[in-house]
Amino acid sequence: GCNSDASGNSDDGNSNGGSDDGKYKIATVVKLSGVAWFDRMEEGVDKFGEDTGHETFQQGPQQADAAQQVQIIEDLIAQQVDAITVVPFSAEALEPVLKKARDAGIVVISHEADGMENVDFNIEAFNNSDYGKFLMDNLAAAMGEEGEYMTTVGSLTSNSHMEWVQSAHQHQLDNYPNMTAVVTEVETGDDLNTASEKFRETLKAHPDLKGFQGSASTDAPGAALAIEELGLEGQISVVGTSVPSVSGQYIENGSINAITFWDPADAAYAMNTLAVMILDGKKDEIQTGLDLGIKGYDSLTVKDGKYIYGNAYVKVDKDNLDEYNF
Amino acid sequence: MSNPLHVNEDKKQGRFNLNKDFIDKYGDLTLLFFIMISVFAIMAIINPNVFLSQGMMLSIANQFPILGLLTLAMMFAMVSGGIDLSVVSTANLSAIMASIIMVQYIPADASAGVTTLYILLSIVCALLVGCVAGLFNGILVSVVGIPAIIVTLGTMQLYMGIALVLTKGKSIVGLPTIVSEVGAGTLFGIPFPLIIFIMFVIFSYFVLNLRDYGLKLQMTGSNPTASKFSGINVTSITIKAYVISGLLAAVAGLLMTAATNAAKADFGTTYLLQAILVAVMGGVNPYGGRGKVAGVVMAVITMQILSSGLGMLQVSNFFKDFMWGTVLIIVLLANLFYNKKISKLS
Amino acid sequence: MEPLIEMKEISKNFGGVKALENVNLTIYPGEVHCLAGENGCGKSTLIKVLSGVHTPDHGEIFINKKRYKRLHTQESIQEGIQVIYQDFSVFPNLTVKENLAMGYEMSNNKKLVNWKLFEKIAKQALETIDVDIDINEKVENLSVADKQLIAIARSLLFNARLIVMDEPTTALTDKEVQSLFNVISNLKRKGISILFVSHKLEEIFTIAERATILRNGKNVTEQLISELDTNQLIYHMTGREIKETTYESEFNENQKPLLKLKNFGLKYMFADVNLEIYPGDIVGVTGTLGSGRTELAEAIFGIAASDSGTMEINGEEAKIKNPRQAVKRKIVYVPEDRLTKGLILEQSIERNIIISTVENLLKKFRLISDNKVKNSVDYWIKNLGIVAKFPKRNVSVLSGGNQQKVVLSKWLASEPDILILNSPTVGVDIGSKEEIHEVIKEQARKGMGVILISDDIPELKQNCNKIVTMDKGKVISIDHISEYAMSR
Amino acid sequence: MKRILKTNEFYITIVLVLLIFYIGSQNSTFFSINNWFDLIRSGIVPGIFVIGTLLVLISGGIDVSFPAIAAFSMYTTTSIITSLDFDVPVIFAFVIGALIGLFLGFINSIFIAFLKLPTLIVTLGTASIYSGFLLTFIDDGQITRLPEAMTNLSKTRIFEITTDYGTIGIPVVFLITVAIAVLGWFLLKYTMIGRSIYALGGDEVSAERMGISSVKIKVFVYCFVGTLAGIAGVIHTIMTRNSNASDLLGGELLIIAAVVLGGARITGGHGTIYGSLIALLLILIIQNSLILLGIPSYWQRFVIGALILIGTGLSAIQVKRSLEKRNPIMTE
Ligand SMILES: Nc1ncnc2c1ncn2[C@@H]1O[C@H](COP(=O)(O)OP(=O)(O)OP(=O)(O)O)[C@@H](O)[C@H]1O
Ligand SMILES: Nc1ncnc2c1ncn2[C@@H]1O[C@H](COP(=O)(O)OP(=O)(O)OP(=O)(O)O)[C@@H](O)[C@H]1O
Ligand SMILES: [Mg+2]
Ligand SMILES: [Mg+2]
Repeated sequence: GCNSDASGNSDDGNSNGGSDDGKYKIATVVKLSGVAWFDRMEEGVDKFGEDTGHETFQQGPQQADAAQQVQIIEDLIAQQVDAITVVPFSAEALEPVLKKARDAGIVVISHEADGMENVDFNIEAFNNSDYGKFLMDNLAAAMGEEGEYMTTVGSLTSNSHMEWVQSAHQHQLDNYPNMTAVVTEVETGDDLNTASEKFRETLKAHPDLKGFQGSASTDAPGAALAIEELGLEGQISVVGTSVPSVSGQYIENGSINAITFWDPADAAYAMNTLAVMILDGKKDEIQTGLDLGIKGYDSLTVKDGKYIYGNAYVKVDKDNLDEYNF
Repeated sequence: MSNPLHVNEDKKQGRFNLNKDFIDKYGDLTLLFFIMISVFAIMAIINPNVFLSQGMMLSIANQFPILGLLTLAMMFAMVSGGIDLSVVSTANLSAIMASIIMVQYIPADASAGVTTLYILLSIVCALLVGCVAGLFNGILVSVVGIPAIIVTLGTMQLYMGIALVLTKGKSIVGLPTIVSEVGAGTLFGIPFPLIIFIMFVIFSYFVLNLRDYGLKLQMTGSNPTASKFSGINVTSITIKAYVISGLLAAVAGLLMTAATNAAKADFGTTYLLQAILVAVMGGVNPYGGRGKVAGVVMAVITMQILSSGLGMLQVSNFFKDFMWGTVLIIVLLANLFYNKKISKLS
Repeated sequence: MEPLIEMKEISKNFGGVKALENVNLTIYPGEVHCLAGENGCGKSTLIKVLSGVHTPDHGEIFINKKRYKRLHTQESIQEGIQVIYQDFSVFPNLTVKENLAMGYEMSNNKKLVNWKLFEKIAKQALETIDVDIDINEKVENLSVADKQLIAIARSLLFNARLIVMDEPTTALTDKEVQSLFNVISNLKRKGISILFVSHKLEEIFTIAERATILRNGKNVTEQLISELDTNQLIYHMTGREIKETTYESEFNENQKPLLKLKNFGLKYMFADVNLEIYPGDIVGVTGTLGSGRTELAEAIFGIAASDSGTMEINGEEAKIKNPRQAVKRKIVYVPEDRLTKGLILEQSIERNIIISTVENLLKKFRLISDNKVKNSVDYWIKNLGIVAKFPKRNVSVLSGGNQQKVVLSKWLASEPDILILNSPTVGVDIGSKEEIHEVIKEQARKGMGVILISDDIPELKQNCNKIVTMDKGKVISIDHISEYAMSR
Repeated sequence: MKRILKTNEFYITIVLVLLIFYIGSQNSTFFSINNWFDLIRSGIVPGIFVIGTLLVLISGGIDVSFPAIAAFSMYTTTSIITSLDFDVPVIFAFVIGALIGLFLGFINSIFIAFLKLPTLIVTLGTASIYSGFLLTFIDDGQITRLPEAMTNLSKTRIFEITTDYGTIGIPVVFLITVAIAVLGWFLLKYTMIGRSIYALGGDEVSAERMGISSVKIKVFVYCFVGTLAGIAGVIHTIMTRNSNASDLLGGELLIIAAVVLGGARITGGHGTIYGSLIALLLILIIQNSLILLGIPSYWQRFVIGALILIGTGLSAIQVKRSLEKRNPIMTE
């Protein structure tokens, strides 16, 4: 984790509250502290700070709790930050407080919250339904395009998770007639152990289960853990969004076929870049085709002047596992 | 009287005549007040131009009312000699009731007036749900005779369970915009949530310190048996305490909805332990019988200053936990030695 | 002969209360020594100092010449001192066999439990006082008497050098008392000393050889029982010649009773109680602990409502299901257990006084009127001579007597017709005891009906005009005081 | 014998049996071996927590800090061992974890036994101190590559059977839970310390008079619980094969509920290992059978809440009844 860094540079940081020296104070608020995904995101936040000299830092609740996220943002407004980039735990719950932030003249960029109201921009690493289809294609390939499968989400209130599994399911109905979804949208609460136990239960209820598609970074490894213990490697295909650090060991031993993800560090970097652009008054430059100079964010799509999509998803399997270190 | 016993008793007390009554009345409060001021001072010194800004004050004022109300709810249960672990569940359940009404029953083309009417209706329902939840707790505690901690542990699950079943775990959204506008609004520059909080602080103060009910409640909390032998209707007193607790929780729930413009079964789960912690800090006796509204108010403000201040220093939220726990233990020890002193005096 | 125990200059204070002041006690091997004195004179406290439960503020203890500034419970046990506590001190959640054997096995510092052995020990312990109780029953399901018997049996297990018995017979029947006395004489023959505490003079004269008498926390005298007669003993205990003053109701009996019980009963507890209380009556109720006196009183007051028979208040039938109804009907009750039932120790003197009348002390919006409260509190403090300089302080700082007066004023403030007192002078110093008696009589003269429950026969003889004797839940006699005096 | 009919253990067992047959009748896979293996598996860590909590409740206290202690020892142990550049046998992991737990438990006992502060409040405070300290000053991340020794242990299983879906077995760490359960049972039933804990919970004053040192016993109890929590933490890491500093937190209340359901009384002095474990099994079955029953998982809390209330309610009424019949003066 990088919290130590965050609190480290804080002392000199917050003393110059405003943006008088042309340097901005940009806060990134994440769903939850202390999970690999957002630790990686924090690396991006810090890197942006080092590269540009702006004061950037990341905060997040110690338990996944919307009310906590609201409080954190309340405090950030009070600290007169220049911009807030946020990954909402539950998008709707943040609308009022983010409205307050914008009324206070703070630039707000959100991520993983497609369709959010009170933001300058929401940026997705990709178009969620495309990503869902991509996941399904991978699962289908692994399953030989036939058999029973299940899908999970971190929480029923996470819009992007829902979009992925729903579009994946639709995609399967349209293109893979021999596959059937036995249960969908099983909630795992972003907890590895829960994911594992939910998978075991489903397997009991549906012994012919052949595929698993996870959404939270802990879902796929959870299933893989169970599969390995049951010695079912290769018989049940597992794909899902995750990070190499958590899933690596299972990719190696074959209990996970492939994980897909986007690099949260890049996403954070992109959000911060956008925030600075707006603060510098370059808002109108944010158009379809814009290149943020970040891999996967080099040709953005902008819908309704507000919703931005990159094409930043990567697929990791046995072959390219060693390319990633988070 | 001729009895030597009493003579030297008089001497003993005579010596502490002056400070005695003051200590009896305000001793613990002064301690708290001191702590509150020093925390404020520290934060102000560390970073005046941010911490002392109007924005920071507003943010603080916006945040502590919810926890404050939940703590008051906790206080009533604790004073009655029990505890209420179901406050947050109750809050969410009530909020969800209100939201369901607002989302499902308000006709799309409703005029502002009609909408307001529905909103009032939903608020009433929410408060009712809170009271019923409290009533159920109270009956299980004082009629069936299950220990309060177990009862409310169960109802905590039960109420959240009901909320989950009602919402299938999803959060209810799409509330009329007025709700969040009011929630974020101010009256004479005072944030709306704070106004509500002040209202119920006054309410609680009256109930606990001024009305005969409050006296009986505290007596019951100290020693239910003796209270029964003094002709107090312990059962109804206790039940009422939990109903009030439920009511205050419901209000907190409504404020949460106003702040988030949504209702969900597991909003604010982190508040539960905080509420107990703040209550104890505020001088509520965990064994029952004692509790001062003023103490609770100071404690919750202290904690909010601490938390917002630490946020300003960009420390991780985990460090806040650490600080909260530390402060609680410090207060416990302070009270301990303070009480030792008192008993020495007598 | 060398003394076994010597306690010298022992002093002990509890908050405001001086329980012991420079008390001396000497016990020789193989003697039955009686510790006598009125309620609250410090007997139990002295015993608890000897057993290491209380640390003396001052003084020293010699056991076989070995000097202790303070004893720890373990040391005391190791020195062969066993105590039968007044409150039995048993474990309700454990079985009889465990209650009996555990302490013994511990003193042999066993680390493991051998249940077979436990049973053997338990059985043998119960045999020594030949009673039979199911050793596998949990103690919480036993009667008071059985608990006391267990406390006794437990103490006999140890090869003790001194067994202290703090009012060991309060709950026992004559038969059980007899077998206890047999046990005592056996112990004596074995050279084991007994320290015997009791209020029952006949017991003292049957069993004890020497007596140390305390009054008000101080030594009065130490004498051979043979050199004492009843009156001297009472004189030493009370400091007064027992003046044969008796109380007579000044009301004539041909008016209707305040309270009338017909075949009044409560399942398992008491039955067929017929009793009439007239204005001016002070009716004494006595009997062993566990005779159902408390249950009767508590049934009248509605703590555990009676389930058979009828009750008439001022001629009209009444059902009282809870204390509140009782208080409404102007019946009030001073429980025997002042510290846990009579007072709310963690609350102020003031609050304890006004609690039952707070409804009358309100101003508008039902707010409590500080003035009215102050007036009422001041009135009662003055009227009953309660010594409480700071009414806002916890009632627990008061001495036993003043505490009891607080309980009284709580009820007198509600102007009752019927006042029931259960052992009101237990743990109360002589001065206050007198005053409390005076208050009671004064109220009766004003036309109140009083029921006075007590073990203390002299107390009853001096303050009651009728005396009811109960046994095993039945009223066995109701005597006018004059007859009662003769019948005993 | 009528004494047995009076106990909670009896009722809870009945309920359990009924529930088992109901679920089984709805979905026969419930009776399949691997379902039971899964139940056992999910009970390994909670099982240890339950034993510790039982001791605390019997002694008349309550402890909500054990998940924090577990998380603390778990994470610190793992990072210590990973930081060593040489391999150590897995036993070290348990020793270190246990020691850390012991230490944190001892801190609790300072406030509870020596300063006589209220147990619930103290452990609330220390809980947030422990987890706050861990996540702030040590690390808030997760260790996903466990040391060799630990990973290997997590792959060792007993009773391996190959069924139509995969070879199933029980993680070997289950034996630790069993051992601890047996130890706890023996401690409570056959040692003086164990009985002293009951005595203390039953009547502290009498216990002191009998020469039991309440301070010593309390220190023992809270240290014991801490140690168990430490071990449980290490087991959790091994089983999930990654060490997440913010795992486990928040599980305390359900554990306490299980123990009370099993017949322990919050007022102290009562409770048995058997009852607590049965009650835990009951809760686990409910948690793990909803999918089998085709009940959406959002019913789970409701069911568990209701169960707690009904279970404890019944026994509360029991107690009331027996109190009324208490020490009769007359025989009728
Ligand atoms: N723990 C205590 N705290 C405060 N006061 C106490 C305590 N124990 C005893 N006292 C007081 O000390 C005095 C002596 O009490 P003690 O029990 O020794 O009297 P006693 O001679 O045993 O009376 P009894 O014959 O009723 O048993 C009483 O006034 C009692 O109220
Ligand atoms: N089961 C019990 N275990 C321990 N103490 C008890 C028990 N039952 C009663 N006591 C105590 O003994 C006292 C007397 O018990 P009980 O009411 O049965 O007899 P009683 O006839 O009222 O005798 P007394 O009025 O002298 O107490 C009670 O007030 C209570 O303090
Ligand atoms: Mg005594
Ligand atoms: Mg009695």
